[in-house]
Amino acid sequence: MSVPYDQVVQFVRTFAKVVSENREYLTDLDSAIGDADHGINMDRGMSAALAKLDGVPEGDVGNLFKTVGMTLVSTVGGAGGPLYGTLFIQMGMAVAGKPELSSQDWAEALTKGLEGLVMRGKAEPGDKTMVDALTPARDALKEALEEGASFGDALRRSAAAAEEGMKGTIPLVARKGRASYLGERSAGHQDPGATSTYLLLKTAADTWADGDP
Amino acid sequence: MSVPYDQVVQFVRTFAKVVSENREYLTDLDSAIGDADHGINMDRGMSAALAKLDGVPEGDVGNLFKTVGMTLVSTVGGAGGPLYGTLFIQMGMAVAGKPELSSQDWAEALTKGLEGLVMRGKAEPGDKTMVDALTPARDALKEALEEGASFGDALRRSAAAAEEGMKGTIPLVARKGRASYLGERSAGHQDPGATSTYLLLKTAADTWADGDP
Amino acid sequence: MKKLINKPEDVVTEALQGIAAAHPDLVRVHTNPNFLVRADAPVQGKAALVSGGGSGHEPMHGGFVGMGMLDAACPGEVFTSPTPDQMLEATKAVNGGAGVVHIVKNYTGDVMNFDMAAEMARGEGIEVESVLVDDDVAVQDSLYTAGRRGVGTTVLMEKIAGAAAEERRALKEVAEIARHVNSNGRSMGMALTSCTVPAAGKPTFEIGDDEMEIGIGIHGEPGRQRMKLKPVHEIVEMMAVAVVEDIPYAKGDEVLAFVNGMGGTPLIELYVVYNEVNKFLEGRGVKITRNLIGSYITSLEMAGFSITLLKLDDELTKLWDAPVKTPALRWGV
Amino acid sequence: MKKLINKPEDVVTEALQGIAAAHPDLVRVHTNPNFLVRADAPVQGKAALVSGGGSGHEPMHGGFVGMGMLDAACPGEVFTSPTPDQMLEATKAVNGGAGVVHIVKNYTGDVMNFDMAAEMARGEGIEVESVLVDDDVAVQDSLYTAGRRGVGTTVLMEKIAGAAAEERRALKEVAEIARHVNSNGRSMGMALTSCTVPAAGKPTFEIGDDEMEIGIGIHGEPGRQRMKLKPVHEIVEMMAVAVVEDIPYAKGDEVLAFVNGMGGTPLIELYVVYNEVNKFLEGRGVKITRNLIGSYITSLEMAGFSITLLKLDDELTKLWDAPVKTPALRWGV
Ligand SMILES: Nc1ncnc2c1ncn2[C@@H]1O[C@H](COP(=O)(O)OP(=O)(O)O)[C@@H](O)[C@H]1O
Ligand SMILES: Nc1ncnc2c1ncn2[C@@H]1O[C@H](COP(=O)(O)OP(=O)(O)O)[C@@H](O)[C@H]1O
Ligand SMILES: [Mg+2]
Ligand SMILES: [Mg+2]
Ligand SMILES: [Mg+2]
Ligand SMILES: [Mg+2]
Repeated sequence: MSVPYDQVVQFVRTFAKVVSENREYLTDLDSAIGDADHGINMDRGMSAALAKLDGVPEGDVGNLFKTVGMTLVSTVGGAGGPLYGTLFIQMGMAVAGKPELSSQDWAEALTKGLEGLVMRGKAEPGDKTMVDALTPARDALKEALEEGASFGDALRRSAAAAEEGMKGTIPLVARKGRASYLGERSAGHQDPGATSTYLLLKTAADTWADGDP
Repeated sequence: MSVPYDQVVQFVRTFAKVVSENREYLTDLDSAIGDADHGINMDRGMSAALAKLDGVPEGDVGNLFKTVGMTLVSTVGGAGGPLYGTLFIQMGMAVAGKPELSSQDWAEALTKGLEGLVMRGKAEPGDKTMVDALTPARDALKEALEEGASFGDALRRSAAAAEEGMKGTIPLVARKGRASYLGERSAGHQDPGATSTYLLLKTAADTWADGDP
Repeated sequence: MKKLINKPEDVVTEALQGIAAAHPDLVRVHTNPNFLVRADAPVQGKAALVSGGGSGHEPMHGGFVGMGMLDAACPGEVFTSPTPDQMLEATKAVNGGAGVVHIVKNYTGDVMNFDMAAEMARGEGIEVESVLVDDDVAVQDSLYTAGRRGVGTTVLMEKIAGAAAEERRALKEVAEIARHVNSNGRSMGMALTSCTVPAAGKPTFEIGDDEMEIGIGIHGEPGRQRMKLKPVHEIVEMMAVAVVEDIPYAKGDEVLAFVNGMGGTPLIELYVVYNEVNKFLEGRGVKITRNLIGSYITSLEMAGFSITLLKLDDELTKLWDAPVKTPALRWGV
Repeated sequence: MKKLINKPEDVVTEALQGIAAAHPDLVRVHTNPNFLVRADAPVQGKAALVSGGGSGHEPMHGGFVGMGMLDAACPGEVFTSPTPDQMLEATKAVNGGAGVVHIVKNYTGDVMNFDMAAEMARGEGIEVESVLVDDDVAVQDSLYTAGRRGVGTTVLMEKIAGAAAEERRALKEVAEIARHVNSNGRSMGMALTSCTVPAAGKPTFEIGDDEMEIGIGIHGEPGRQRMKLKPVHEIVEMMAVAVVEDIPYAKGDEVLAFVNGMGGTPLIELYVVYNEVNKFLEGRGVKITRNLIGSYITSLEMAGFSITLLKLDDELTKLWDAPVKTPALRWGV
């Protein structure tokens, strides 16, 4: 099963809605170990992306992701802007020209996106960042597909892995980003970026997995 | 009965102690309709006066009062400094050279002190100031003495009149000093200066009236 | 009480020591009694300017001592007028033979203490001119009150009269110019929070999380009116109307607009306020040709602001633009 | 939340409009994307300085645009690094043919956004030198963290490198001087209160009435350590020891001492702090030959302060003294 173009658009729309609904939650998380803006930033960026959607010519998933990414770069700022921007831009490059998204395309998109993210931010797993949600999510997706799971099932396992990775950031001492200034005091708090990344993977599962049990 | 010199010194010492004990109370009153410093100011001034006492050559009540007054002028500042300073300096002028204080001397001292205060501050009774405690106190003292009351009795009636005058400031709308900026909002609060003036008259009664029932 | 201090009773002295250590090129600090004079005082043949008032309004007045502004400042205890002997000693220290102007904010305490000082100085043969600042439109003027308070216009007066004195204008002329500033200046203030007098240890007034005080002075006194917090454009409108209709300022007038922070308000908010003031005056055809934005006459850590408008003419503008070199205001040199 | 604003989302834009209205003689404001340039930009043949960062630190950086300091500043949302397109447009607007220095505070977001902007600018043929500020000794330096934050030294770097550029020194030399400032400057901050990001609507952290945060940054982030409030001489000692022992500053060294208010701290307290800093350094034989006291790099309405020491040499002193004319710093002109 492949996800048709309009379902990819729907994924972007839903992610924007989810971010907006979690604006305060993400910001509260960022208050504890950062500077209280992650939800505000992501919401500003995804609102801007939403406003751009109608102008995007239909039928090219890669172009859609790139547009989202570029919009994030130019509207978010902070760490989130370049990181999510790079993630979406690289995802877009990975699936350039594709009219729909196969499970392999999505696996490839996440892989390239993660690579771009790591190149930009130089974070490793365990540093208490977005990477801690995205890495296991990508791994779980690939593993599920290798085991022959349906795309829907793979998406659900990917989201579950992201959630686990997100929760796994709680005990960690941050070594990247603003939270690292706190040293030991950063332990005991869930990373805001890992949380928004989990929401991204969860949105993908919620939007795309339904028709494919 | 006349009050001997050392009892006048005792009066000054006790007033300093009373002011110090009421420092927070007077300041709280000043918070409500002024700038939260009346107790602090008076305490600073009376502490300085206390420190000067040992250096004052004995035996001249007028000189004692003048020293207190000049110390208040140069250490209190605000409205309290010139007003209490003038009060004490004028009281001192009224009893210049006296080795002790007769009831008539005290009546004269309060009269001259009040005159000086009014000349300096231009307040009339009813303006919600020190004058509202001092005027009835002086009047009550004179009246008692004219009626042939003992000095002790006259002092007690004077303090009682000051207390009534002080309480009478509560409903008044201030027309002088900082509280006047509040307009109608100054009503319902007791005037800090009238309160410290009552404490002065009460201290005189408490210190001098005992031996003269 | 959260303050960066040692003991409450030492705040004023230690801040003075800090100023003395920081700006020996600009000011000399005298203690006991406390006053500051410009480093080159007395300036022979120049009318000298002495101001003073309670502490807690920094940089006013100590930060305004120096070339082109004040010759001396007398800091009292926090929110308490200084004493006559401070003023007298300062007056003597800066008198360069051409007399001394006392700039006095209209508060009972300040007026009485400066009066006593002026009497004493005259007794010692020094010519003294007293100039009163009473620009606060929040206080309804009336014969039956202490009159209007002196607030924001004080800063502008000290700068402008200071420039006139620097030009070696005669004492009476400097005093006249200062009075002209007073009659052309009007202010109003507001507060979001109270402030805490160090020695008192607790806030002067309580105020709700959604309330503000309008028509506040600079001593943490309650204002004329408490109301629910509003968007700043409404607050500015309310205050600016009271200010502009007092003189009134008319279409075509040129003004200096002074947006002043109360001590706890950050600059970003003052620029938001200035933006509203600017729009408001544009709407009335009043032209801002000079401005001053920052915390120059404060109430300890109070959050809030005041607006001062000074109607300008060519002379006032020229004197405002003249060089000034003090710890807190500096340009042209 | 008590702020002098209209809507939280409009704060940055309206403050920019306020700056534009207030200082047309000094700066021009561009919106969409947001940046400020000095009124005479681009200055032909001069290396240009571009800085930027989240808003909420006013007057940094917009208040430092003008002759002798920055050519452009890019304000992000509150506490959020600006975006690459702001930086790119600002870079293009001020490039006078001699290249552009980017002054970047060491935060993940700032670094990444400026990196992207520099790549793009180079792609358009503009020579760009990036200079990092990472002077906050509260952050234990380590290969395993994002490194030290850029705080107070930023202000001094912008002034000093700005003076070098004004002298028409070459791009690389201006960048070298800026890096020299960074290696000679160290800072540490503390907070008495939190601050509230307008869009968040509530304080970033909770703190008790008798507590303080030591080792705070400039974004309302919690610091390294929370402790009971102490007299300021103990606080200064604690912070100054950490600062002076980092380089270390030695007996006989001359330094610029910068006592900075966090936005909600009144000047009277900053002078009390300065007095302690001065005594502390005297005790160590370190000589303060220049100083800066005021709220120049702030965290909205946070109460607190930071200490920055910059080891001076003749060249740095000369460049510090050189004329500057910006909304927030002005002397010599
Ligand atoms: N170097 C990095 N690599 C990957 N993710 C990072 C890095 N630095 C920070 N992050 C992520 O960014 C999140 C914070 O984003 P945001 O609050 O929008 O930016 P800022 O820290 O600039 O305020 C963190 O929770 C973390 O997950
Ligand atoms: N003109 C005046 N005449 C007499 N008393 C006055 C006058 N103005 C003020 N007062 C008294 O002074 C008191 C306030 O004194 P204080 O707080 O020490 O000075 P300040 O108002 O300068 O802070 C008032 O409560 C009032 O009783
Ligand atoms: Mg953040
Ligand atoms: Mg008072
Ligand atoms: Mg007072
Ligand atoms: Mg941020």
